[in-house]
Amino acid sequence: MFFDLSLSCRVGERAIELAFASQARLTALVGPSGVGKTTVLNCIAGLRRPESGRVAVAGNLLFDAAAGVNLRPELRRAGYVFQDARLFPHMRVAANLTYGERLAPTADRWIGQEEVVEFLGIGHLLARWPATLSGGETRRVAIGRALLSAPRFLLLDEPFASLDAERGETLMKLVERIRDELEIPILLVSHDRSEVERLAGEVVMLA
Amino acid sequence: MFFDLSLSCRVGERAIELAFASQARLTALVGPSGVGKTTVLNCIAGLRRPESGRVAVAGNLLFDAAAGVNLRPELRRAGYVFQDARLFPHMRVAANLTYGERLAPTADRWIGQEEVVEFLGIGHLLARWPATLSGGETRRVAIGRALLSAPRFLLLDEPFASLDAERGETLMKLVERIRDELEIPILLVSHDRSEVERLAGEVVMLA
Amino acid sequence: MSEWLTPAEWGVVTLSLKVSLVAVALTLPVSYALAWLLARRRFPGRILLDAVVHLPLVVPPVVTGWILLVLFGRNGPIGAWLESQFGLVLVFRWSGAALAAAVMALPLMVRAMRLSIEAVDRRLVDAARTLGASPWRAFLSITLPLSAPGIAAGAMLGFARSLGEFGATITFASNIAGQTRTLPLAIYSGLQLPGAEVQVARLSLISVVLSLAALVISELLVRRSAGSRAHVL
Amino acid sequence: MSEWLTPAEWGVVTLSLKVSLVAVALTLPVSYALAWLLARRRFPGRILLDAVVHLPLVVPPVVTGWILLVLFGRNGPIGAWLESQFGLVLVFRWSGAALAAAVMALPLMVRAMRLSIEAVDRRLVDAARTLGASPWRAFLSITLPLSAPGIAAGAMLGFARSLGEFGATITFASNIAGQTRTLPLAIYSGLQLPGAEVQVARLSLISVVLSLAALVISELLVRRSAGSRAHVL
Amino acid sequence: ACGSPTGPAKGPTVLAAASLQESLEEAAKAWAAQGHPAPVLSFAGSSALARQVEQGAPADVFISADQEWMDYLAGKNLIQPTTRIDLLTNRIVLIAPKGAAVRGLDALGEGKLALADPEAVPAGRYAKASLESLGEWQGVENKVVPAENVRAALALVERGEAQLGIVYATDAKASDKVEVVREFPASSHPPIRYPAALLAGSDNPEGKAFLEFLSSAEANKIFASHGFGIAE
Ligand SMILES: Nc1ncnc2c1ncn2[C@@H]1O[C@H](COP(=O)(O)OP(=O)(O)OP(=O)(O)O)[C@@H](O)[C@H]1O
Ligand SMILES: Nc1ncnc2c1ncn2[C@@H]1O[C@H](COP(=O)(O)OP(=O)(O)OP(=O)(O)O)[C@@H](O)[C@H]1O
Ligand code: MOO
Ligand SMILES: [Mg+2]
Ligand SMILES: [Mg+2]
Repeated sequence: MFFDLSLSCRVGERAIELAFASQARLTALVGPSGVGKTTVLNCIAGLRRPESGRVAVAGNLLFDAAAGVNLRPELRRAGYVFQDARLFPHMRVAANLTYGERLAPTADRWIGQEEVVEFLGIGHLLARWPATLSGGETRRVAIGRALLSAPRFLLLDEPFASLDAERGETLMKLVERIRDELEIPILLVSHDRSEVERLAGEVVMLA
Repeated sequence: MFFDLSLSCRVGERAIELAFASQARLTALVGPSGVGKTTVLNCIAGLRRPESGRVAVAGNLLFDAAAGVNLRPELRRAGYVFQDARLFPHMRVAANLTYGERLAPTADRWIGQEEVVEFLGIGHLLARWPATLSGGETRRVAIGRALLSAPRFLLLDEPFASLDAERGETLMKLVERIRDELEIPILLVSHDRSEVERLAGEVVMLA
Repeated sequence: MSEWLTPAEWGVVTLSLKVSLVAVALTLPVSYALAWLLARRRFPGRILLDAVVHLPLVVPPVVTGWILLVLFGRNGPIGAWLESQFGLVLVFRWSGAALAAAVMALPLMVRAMRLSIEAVDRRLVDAARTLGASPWRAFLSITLPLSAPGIAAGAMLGFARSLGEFGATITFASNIAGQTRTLPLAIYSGLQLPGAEVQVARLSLISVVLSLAALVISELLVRRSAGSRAHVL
Repeated sequence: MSEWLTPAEWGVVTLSLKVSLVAVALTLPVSYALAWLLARRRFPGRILLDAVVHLPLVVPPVVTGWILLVLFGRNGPIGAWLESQFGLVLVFRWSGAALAAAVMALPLMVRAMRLSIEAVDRRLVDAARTLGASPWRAFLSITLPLSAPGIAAGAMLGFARSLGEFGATITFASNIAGQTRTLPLAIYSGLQLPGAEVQVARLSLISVVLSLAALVISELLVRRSAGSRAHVL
Repeated sequence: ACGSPTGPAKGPTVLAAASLQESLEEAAKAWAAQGHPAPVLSFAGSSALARQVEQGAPADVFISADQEWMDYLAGKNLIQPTTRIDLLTNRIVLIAPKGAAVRGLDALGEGKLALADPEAVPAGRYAKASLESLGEWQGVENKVVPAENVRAALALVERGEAQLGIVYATDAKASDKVEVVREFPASSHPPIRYPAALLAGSDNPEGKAFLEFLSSAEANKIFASHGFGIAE
């Protein structure tokens, strides 16, 4: 079981309920805008505490309301690409990329800086401040930062939005490789049907 | 001529050069990430001054370096949907929507609040603070705010990103209507090939 | 409250409040304008202006009071002009005490406001402009409200500083009961007399209570607009 | 510079600098911690803490000095303890002047820092946490550097305030040449001498020049990290 | 305590009323010229100094501008009573800016009378007492502008912000921008005397020696040159 979760969560007036256990390494989470997809990712990453339920990823129990388990975010080791990129504005691109890498145990790293930089085509941006990046450049750096933190699983919130077709294709290939060769479980939020069809072994509908 | 521009502009080390005259009411501006699409929109909206060139939209001269013409942004009447939504954080959704509307001459308005709210499905969000909106909700409010400012032309920077298929479809129909019935010129930045093919009468490639 | 205070104390308290409130009200627009200039404009002499704004902080209050006396006294250039033009005399009047308090509060207010203005995202101002707002309107509807935390903090700091102002006031406006004897001046008088500790303690306590009240009010005001304060994509 | 100043003036300047720099250095971590508590935590007594922090601003400096004397004097509870434990005497020493300046600078520093901490986007801290940073590390690498404008502004305000501090210093640490006679006290002494206007003006000018220098340095420091200051999607 | 300025080789620490600054610094110089260690002088208002003594400030000699603060310390056994002497005397005078037209209280009109704060500062209290005993207080009471200290009152007259002022004769003498227009009879107010004493906590023998020097002929000459009277 790669993702095994059941959780309920209130935001404002909306009650979000979701339970699924996914056998597929890459699971897509889909649903209309505002239905609660980002909220679910936040719950899995440990940034929001569900009212009740249980979250396990790749056999690791991250949260269990009944058992009183609630791992702190830094111990969950999620590679979270936020819908809003959240680059650190006071660090250059290079420092943003290595932020998580330097905090991760060397043994856990499964991808190197050079490879990430090449795949994402951000070599010329390393000395830049985030404020000077274009929308797509920002997104790519955010993806790189998450991959380099040696995560045990990935949470991708619309990672391909605002990337051009070519760049999107390269990235999708990278995601496929991560899924297949590295066996890293991935939860992908996407609105693009073709993307979901191509990548996802299982599709979870939130409504 | 709906869009008639030739401009050159330096950002950082990159020099952006673009000249086109478009007969189509909806022109798509495409090109890889970081090539300068957003920069071009900023030049047209008057938020950035090109080094040289000329910008005319729907017969109105907005900028002419040689003639010393440089209309201020508030006089250009662009309906600009920013790549980053830029909602005003200290105003509720309703106030964000009416911000431009209240500044526009009544005679110029071509769409009403109710219609916009219905089309975008944001009626339940009117009393909310922007900080509580989801990614797609934020985007929709930003679109509504631009439409309601009674613009003479639209600049849409990836407006459909992070919208679900159904919502995207509704919006695309709205854009088609604006294009055809209201004859408002539209410049659309998009990475989605099908979107571009469906909507654009002309495609300008920036490289 | 008037039962707990002697009439003299009551007079001192109302005078102090009047002086401090007028000082803050006077300084608020001036210091906001200065804060905006320092935050948003680059012009020759900017650092000099910044330094001048800081002066009342660096120079001992008594010297500030003395400079005010030289400038705004009836024989001073500004003071003589004010008197001949408007019949306005500041020395030895409560208005002079308010001027002294305002000058001393200025640097604190400017700095707080400047920090908040610098934190306002200019891209929001750009957005307002494309929506049809003139620079002035964009300022009023975007920059000004978004820098509200700095305005509140500045007003609070300025009010507290005004309530506590002593040296410039006694030097410029003197220590006249009912006219310029604010709380700190009354406290000073008490401190000069052996055995007046109880009186000094009472007056100090009143100062503390007043500033506590101001603090609670300013916190409530800020909290009322808290929904708007969070960050947005 | 030493050519333009008399040896006595030179002594006053170096003492003032020592006192102010030590005061700011002492207060910096304390006020940042207070600012962080007030900005980020909700706890019972928070407004009370806020009020206590503002006290040195509201209460006249002479009273603050007097309270320091009662607490940190050789007969005071803290002063007696410091002396018996560490042989540390503050009254009549430059260290006492530094303590007085630090206390007076505290509220200004806390407010500036608090404004900047409140302006830090918490979502960035969240992002750091998912990347493996402990709360402490996320604080050090995100909140702390992003609140640098407030730290710089606070340090500048605190330094200026320390340079100008008079009332608490003369009351608590006294007015001893070479030990506690900082610039404002020297100016005060000068004001006691009729005909010493030139001397007072010279000393005041020195204060102004020192704070101008501090201002330029702080502006340069802030500008050096300006690339990082802009807003990001 | 270690490093305290009360070691045997150190000069005594002297707390003195701010108005004594000029003359006492001169006296200290003369004393040091005789081969004594230079005293450490601290000048502030008498009230602040007395409170510092009360809180255990490590000092040897206290010279107050009035009797009250000395009495206060005496009442707390903080001075050595046998060493208490009246060191200096002073007079109060009415001053006006040099050459000004207004030269008497009856001519004050809408003008102001600058005093050191009559509720707080000794010089002001003497002035008020004098005017009261002369029956002139009521006429000027609401024209009084109380200043922080006597020098600030002097400055108000120098600047012409106040048309008249009452200050010590020593202050009037030191300023060349004002002139004395009237002297108040010594009988109209309590005697103006500056008491001095060794503090109870003093363990520096130089303190006693300095105090004795201040009554010497040499010191008297210095004080007299600044306009002080010498107390018998
Ligand atoms: N503080 C809040 N108060 C009220 N409602 C909130 C708050 N925060 C979030 N919501 C609502 O919770 C719902 C779920 O938000 P979430 O961001 O998880 O949506 P999403 O599925 O990721 O949407 P999108 O595809 O648009 O990003 C939205 O309707 C949002 O408006
Ligand atoms: N201040 C700056 N300094 C240096 N380079 C900059 C600066 N601002 C923008 N750029 C660069 O200018 C180029 C154009 O940016 P722009 O935002 O117009 O790209 P875009 O075509 O909109 O890209 P995207 O599709 O990713 O949004 C980018 O390469 C960007 O990195
Ligand atoms: O020297 Mo005093 O204490 O100002 O009269
Ligand atoms: Mg979302
Ligand atoms: Mg772009």
